[in-house]
Amino acid sequence: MSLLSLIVVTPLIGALLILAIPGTRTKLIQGVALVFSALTLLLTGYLYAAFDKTVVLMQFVEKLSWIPAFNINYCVGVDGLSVALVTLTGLLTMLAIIYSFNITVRIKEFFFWFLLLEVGMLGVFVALDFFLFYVFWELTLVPMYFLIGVWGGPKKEYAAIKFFLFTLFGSLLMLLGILALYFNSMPHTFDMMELIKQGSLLPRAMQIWIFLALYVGFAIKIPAFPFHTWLPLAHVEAPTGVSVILAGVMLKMGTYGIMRFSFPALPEATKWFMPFLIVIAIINIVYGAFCAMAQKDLKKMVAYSSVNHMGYCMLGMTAMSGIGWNGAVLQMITHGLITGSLFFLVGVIYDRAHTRDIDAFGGLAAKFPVYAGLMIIQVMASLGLPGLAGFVGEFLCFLGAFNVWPYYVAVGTIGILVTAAFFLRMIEKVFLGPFNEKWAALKDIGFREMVAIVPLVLLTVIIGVWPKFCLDLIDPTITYLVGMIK
Amino acid sequence: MSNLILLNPEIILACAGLLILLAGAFIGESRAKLLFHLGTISAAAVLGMVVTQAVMAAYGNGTMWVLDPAAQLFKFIILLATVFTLLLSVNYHAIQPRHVGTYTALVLWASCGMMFLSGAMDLIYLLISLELISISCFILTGFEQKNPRSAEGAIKYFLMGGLSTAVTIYGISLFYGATGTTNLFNYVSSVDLHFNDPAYIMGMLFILVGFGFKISMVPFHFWAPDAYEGAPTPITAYLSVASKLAALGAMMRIFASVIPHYAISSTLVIAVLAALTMTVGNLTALFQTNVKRLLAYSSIAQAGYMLIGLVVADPIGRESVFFYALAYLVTNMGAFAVAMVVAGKTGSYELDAYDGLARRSLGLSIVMVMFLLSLAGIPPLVGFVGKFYLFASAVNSHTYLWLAVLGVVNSVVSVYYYMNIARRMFFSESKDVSAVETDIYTAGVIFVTSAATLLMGLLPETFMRIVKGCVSFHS
Amino acid sequence: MTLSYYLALSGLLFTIGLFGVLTRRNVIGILMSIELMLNAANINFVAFNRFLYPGQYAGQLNAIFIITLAAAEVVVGLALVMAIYKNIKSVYVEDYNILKG
Amino acid sequence: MTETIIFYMLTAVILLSALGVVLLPGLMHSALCLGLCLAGVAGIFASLGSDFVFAAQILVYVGGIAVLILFVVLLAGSASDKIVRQVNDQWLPSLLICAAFFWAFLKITGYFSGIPAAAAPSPSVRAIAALMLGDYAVPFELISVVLLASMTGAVLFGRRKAQ
Amino acid sequence: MLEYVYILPLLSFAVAGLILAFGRWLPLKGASAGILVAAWGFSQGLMLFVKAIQGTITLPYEMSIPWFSFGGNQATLGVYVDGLTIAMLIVVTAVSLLVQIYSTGYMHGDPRFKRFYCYLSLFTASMLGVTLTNNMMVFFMCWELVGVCSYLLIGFWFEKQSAAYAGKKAFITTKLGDLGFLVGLMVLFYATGTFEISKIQELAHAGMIPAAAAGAAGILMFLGAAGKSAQFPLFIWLPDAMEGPSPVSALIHAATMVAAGVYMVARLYAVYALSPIAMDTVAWTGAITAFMAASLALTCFDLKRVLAFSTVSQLGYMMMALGVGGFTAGMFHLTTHAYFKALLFLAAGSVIHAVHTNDMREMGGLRHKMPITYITFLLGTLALCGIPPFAGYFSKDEVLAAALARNPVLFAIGAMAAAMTAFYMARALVMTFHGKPKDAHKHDHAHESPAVMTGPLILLGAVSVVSGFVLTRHEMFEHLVNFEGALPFELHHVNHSAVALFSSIVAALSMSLGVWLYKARPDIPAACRETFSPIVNMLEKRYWLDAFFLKLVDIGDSLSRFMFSFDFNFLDQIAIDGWAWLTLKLSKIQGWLDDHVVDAALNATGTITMSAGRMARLAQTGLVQNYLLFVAIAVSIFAAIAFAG
Repeated sequence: MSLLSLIVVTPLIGALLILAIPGTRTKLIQGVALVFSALTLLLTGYLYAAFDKTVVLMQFVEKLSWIPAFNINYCVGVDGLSVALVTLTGLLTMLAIIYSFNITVRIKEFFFWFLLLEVGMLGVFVALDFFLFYVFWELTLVPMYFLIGVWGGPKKEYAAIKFFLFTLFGSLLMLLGILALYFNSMPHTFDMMELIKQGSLLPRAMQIWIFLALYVGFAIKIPAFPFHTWLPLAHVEAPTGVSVILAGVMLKMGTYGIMRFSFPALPEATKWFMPFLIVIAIINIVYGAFCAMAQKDLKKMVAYSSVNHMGYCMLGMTAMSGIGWNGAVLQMITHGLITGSLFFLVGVIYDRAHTRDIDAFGGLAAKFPVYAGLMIIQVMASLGLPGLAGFVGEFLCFLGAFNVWPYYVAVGTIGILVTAAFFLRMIEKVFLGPFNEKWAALKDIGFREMVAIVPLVLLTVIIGVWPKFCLDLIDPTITYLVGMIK
Repeated sequence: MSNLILLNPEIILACAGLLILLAGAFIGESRAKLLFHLGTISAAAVLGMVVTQAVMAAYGNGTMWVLDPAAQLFKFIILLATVFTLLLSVNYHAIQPRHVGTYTALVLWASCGMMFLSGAMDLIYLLISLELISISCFILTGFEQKNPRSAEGAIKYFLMGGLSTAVTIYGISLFYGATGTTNLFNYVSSVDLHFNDPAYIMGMLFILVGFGFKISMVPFHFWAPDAYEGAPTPITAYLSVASKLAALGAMMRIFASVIPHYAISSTLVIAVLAALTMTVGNLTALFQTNVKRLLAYSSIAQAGYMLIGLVVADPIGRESVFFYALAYLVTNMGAFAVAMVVAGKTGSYELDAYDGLARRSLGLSIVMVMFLLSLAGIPPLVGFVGKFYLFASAVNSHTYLWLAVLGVVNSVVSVYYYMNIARRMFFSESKDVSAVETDIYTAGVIFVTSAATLLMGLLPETFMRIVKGCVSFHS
Repeated sequence: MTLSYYLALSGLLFTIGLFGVLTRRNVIGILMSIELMLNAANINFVAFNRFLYPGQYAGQLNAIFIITLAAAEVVVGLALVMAIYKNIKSVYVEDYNILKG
Repeated sequence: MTETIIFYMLTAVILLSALGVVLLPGLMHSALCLGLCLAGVAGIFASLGSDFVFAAQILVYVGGIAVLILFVVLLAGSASDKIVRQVNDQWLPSLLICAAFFWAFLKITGYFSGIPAAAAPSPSVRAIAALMLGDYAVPFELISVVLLASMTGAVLFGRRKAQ
Repeated sequence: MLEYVYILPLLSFAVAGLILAFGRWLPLKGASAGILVAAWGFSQGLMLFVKAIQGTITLPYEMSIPWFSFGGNQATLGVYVDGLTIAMLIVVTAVSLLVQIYSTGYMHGDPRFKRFYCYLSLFTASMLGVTLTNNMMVFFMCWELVGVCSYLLIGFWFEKQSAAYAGKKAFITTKLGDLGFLVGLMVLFYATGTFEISKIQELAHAGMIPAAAAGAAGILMFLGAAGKSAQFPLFIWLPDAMEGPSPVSALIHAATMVAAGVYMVARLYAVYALSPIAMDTVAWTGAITAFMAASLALTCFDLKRVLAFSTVSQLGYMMMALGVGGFTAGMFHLTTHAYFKALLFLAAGSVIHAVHTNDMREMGGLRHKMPITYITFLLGTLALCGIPPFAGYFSKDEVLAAALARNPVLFAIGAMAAAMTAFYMARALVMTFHGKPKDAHKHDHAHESPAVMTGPLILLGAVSVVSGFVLTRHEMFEHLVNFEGALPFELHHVNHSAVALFSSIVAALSMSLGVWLYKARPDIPAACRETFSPIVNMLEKRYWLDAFFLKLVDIGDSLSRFMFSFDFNFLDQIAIDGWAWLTLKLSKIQGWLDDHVVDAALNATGTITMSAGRMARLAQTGLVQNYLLFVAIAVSIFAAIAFAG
């Protein structure tokens, strides 16, 4: 069994193990969940270390015949694009699990679904066979449904089913696209690398149709306007740990899919689609930011800011150049770190105050200096403050896209301003000003929460100052991918 | 005539039914369960025979019937469903001990009819098999004599069945008039002659009605929800699986194999009906509050999906139907089994019976979610592979891509009501928190079907190969 | 007499039977109407056999099979009518409407 | 000529009694009409020279089914039948549908128009018997299972004291 | 020496972290560490300056390490040192050092004393980054960091709502400008293919950058400078920024950060020099700013705001100087202004520290109570007004001379601004230190500040007096900071002495007028306020610029609400509620309507589906003859299809 399979299987073993433990032994269940997620993280860390950054081709490839009738293989492998996301997934899942130790009801089920979710996410990022990719892609759906539906907020059931239906619709269309690709390849294959080679030979109209089918599937995950309406609801209703995963990893699956496959395999369609994509990206950026500005609910604000940030990501993709794509990938990773930690932080305050209404607070900085400090750092990172992780990705996205779409990019900068505006307003209302005595009894951030949040903050700073250790991983792969389209 | 040996399984099954009927008259009520066991064993034995035949590649044909891999596949499916049904019936409360013999015999005869049906190469032969199925199923549906729902379901089933049989027979008579034969062996050579013959066209359409009724194709599906709801639950499962799949198999034989594809002026009609079937089934299912009824509508929709492959009718289309039939067999059986267990505990088939089931029995809930997701077509379960196969055939055909798109939309709709059950199990609370026990027979069925649901989803290759081997009808 | 006369007769009989099935309130009436339709088919079989395929006997044989099937069906049908009559004291099909929706 | 007269007479009997089956309010009358109608059909069979079918029709249908129905009517019928309306609300659409059907049948009839009988009918019993025990042996046996099943059902439901 | 200059910002960053983490165990709660580093930095700067003057080091010096690569491009981290850098370096380190020393007194006893020093160090580090960096990307990063420090420090006393608000305002206003900077930077990148300053300069000097691109980049980046350096129309944040502690105002909002915009323009002067339009934009914006801000200071009663407007006005001067081609003049003014404006702010801080108010109407007569503060403030005022031989005289003269050389109108505006400057500074001086105490209570409690505060004042006072004179000896400053490229326009010849004479006379007259009016005849200004009330009103409303930007914010707010309601009501609901309404109507036919269904029907397609489902369900009437009819209809349709064709 190769390293990648091991990475995917480890959480699965954990999940099954948890299923076997009686539900009353909560400590044990938590322990198992932590151990297996930590093990997965270690393995991904090892993957990161063992990964040869100078090689652009797929590494750690393992190919086993699975369904020869359809020429379907169990084929996994990673390149610079996926390695980063795999590591991110491992990290965020473990931190989310640590944070989720505050879950008190139905612990067994929670961690079972959570680890199962991790299997799906990791699988998506390592799969090299489109069928396998699709299976993992859908595998994330069900655990997420239950995680939102059981442990979520007041409108959890509605949020859960909406999420499920939206995503399923997209992914089934994607399935049709995949099938169309399959039947147009010679010999019929689901092998992504092979399809990428053959896709460009398809006639233009066919490429466009397939591209659109795939795009809808990916766009719903991203979520790109106008498919984003599931997102605020799902994010807000989900329990904290799940929101983190949702924003930190799941959204990346969409952009990852587009970059991994749609662009390189369907170059003609990509060129055709670019003018639309840039418009969508700009709408995401500006519209997402404005929507966030209107929010009174902290979590919803962060959720809409995700719409905005994924807009940057798409903006970077429209560049069709190494700069923009580097930015897009970096943005994926940093958004995972930053928004993930923001959801944690919002969770921290919600756990204490049981409200997320921005107007309900005031002056918390005086009382909770550590919490306020962490929050301000991450907010600054989110609004693209240089020196923190958000900036580099964002800047590269803008820089890359500017070459091709200068005027759109100029409009898109409004998003930066509005993001700054709503985040600062939030800080002003929540942390600054006179202290609201109503919250005098609250405690500052606790140890468990620190353990979950601080690594993300540190990484935010580290990547901000020294993006090399991320970009070195990505750059060769991206250059290669861009080369394929041109 | 020596070929009759190939029909041994059917003959033995019919005789077993007769014997069990007789035995029922002599065995005391307290030991009536023995009859179930006998029935199960004989069905299993016949299943063994069928498998043996398949393994030994014992194929052949008579004047009116044929034994080809496709027929064997469907016989296999039918017998498996029969075994499951009988196992589920063992502890079903509404079957009185004194009627167990009758019940078992009727199930076996119905299965026997289905087995004949799957090899039918003559319309009269086919008609008689259909009647055997229908008549047995009418009686089985109304088996809970004290239950007005059961009686009502049966009579509605019967009346719909009567009309459609009448129409079908009239269709066969027209077909006979147009072609001079009811035999499908001889028919092929002369198909071009009466391609535009109104009697032929009308005849085919009328015959389609008969099949449409059996597989509950819209708009001939109206009996299904009512009969399913009224029938004893094992019979509901049996109707939704065995009866439907057997008819589908025969339909495949006629509409997707025997008659050359180009010669079916009704392909477009079937395509439209397939679209209608999945859409109406799913949309109506959205509003059901009774699980049996919900599953009834869901199985209507499932028939719609399967018709995609029938419409496409090229080898991959046929394979996809065969595979989906297998998938549908295990999944739907399992779902009904769980529904039975829950109803056995709560005494209700209403959806609220599922409230908080996850708290009461997590394993059962997870298994049920698995079945539901498989029906909805979510990987890595077998339902997904089946749907994948079906959609693949549609995408491959280009002409019927729209059916695949519609299928996609419908799958999304279906998730809503499938997950609604899951929602109740996992998200809602119930007053009663006592654990739900499962008896050994039902547990066995649930275990086997759930294992198959998962394993066939993860490792479908073997089954795909089997299905590929079955794809060429003898004709 | 030519074939078309018989076919027309059969068609009319079928249509009358269908009308009965669709409109007769009494369940036994419906049963009888179905019998009419089956008979119509039988006329077809025999007529086709006689006029188009005189050498064969398949048509007649089919008619016999169908007569038998009709008998079986009627028996079951009447039994079911008895069964439901025990539960719902009515022979009018509109009254069988617990199951719907 | 005689043939024509017989045909028209039989047709009149069949159609009128069929209408009686469908339209007469009393179930009892309907059942009697059914018997008459079936007999008429038997006559058609006879006029077509199908002796065996004719016999079967008389024996099974007229002698069996019609009588059976009559019995049931006697058992389950009630006096109110004659007062209560026997036709439901959907007669108009039904009528239209039936008209459509008939229109379709006329097309078929038209397609087969003008085909005279080729040869005089010959006794068919022997030939049919040969077929039945030869090529049609399997369905022939199968039908016995059908009958068995229906009988079982009748017994099941027919018991006086169903528990 | 030069090789280690990169340590300066790194060390400052480190110290910021150190203070945050271990401040409570360090002497003076960590202030000592900050001061030490600043002192060392200052000494380094001074040494560099001396060596540069002596010519013992070769300039420019560049050193870099690879930072990260992106799509075939290499970003670097490094330092670029030339005369301009050294001039700025000294300003930054010197003011930072003095302010930090001063703050140990000013901030004494503040509960967040430690954090204050952490922020100051962070600021110093970022500012050093801006000064020293060799590439524009890092420049932009540090530029933004500086902005954040400013945000944090303005809102340092965040319990005060106004402080929190002012911090946010400052950040967002400068961010608005930074959007331009960002886009400009991208234009520049695609015009030159690099972010490195030396390469950009090389290309610019070689004329390899198209004039259009250079102009576009220049103007866009100038937007950023306008935000940071508080140029028209983005200067609105600076007066509000006075909510921060006075040392912060001195360091950030007088001497260093606000000068960063000017420094940026100077840094990329080669690019600006390619485009006359860009140059003119800079010059005219500067002139307008200088004039407007000076006029705004006339009516202001808040001591620090007067100084803030004055700062804005002086920054306008610097910009104007750069825009008219007076590269050296602008930077010279930047240098001298940094000292005397820091001095003024610190002195004002000292006053405020003593009387606990910013309002000049509550002060008065403080000169006896606070002699050192008074004298240093006076020195600063004289320097600012351009009275010879104080520092401002030298620099301002050069600016005005440069303006005259380019365009007499600019000169006229500049002169008017200079006159107003002298007037309002005289007014401030008189109202604060002369006359009778207006608020006896506050006056009684006022006392001279401690030595840690007066020390820096004295030092700065000395520098304000001599720096202009010293730096013009042997054209020392010009030798260090000059622009070698060609300007895009011709300059007129100007008689420097005449301009100097003229401007000092104007300043002196205007200042005397101010002193006389406010000391002898305070009734006249009051009467003027009455007579010219529309104008006064306009000035107090700050030319309605604040209202304008508030309106913008309002528009943004309503836009955001609109978009969200679109998102919530339309995309997610209305389309949906419309259907839900229809569905409701439909469902009235049947009595059942599951609450859950309505809820789920919040989805447009969902609702269509649902209503279709209801319709489909209607067919299942439960009446078997209906079913039969449906079947018959279906079959007849079949027949119709079969025979129609």
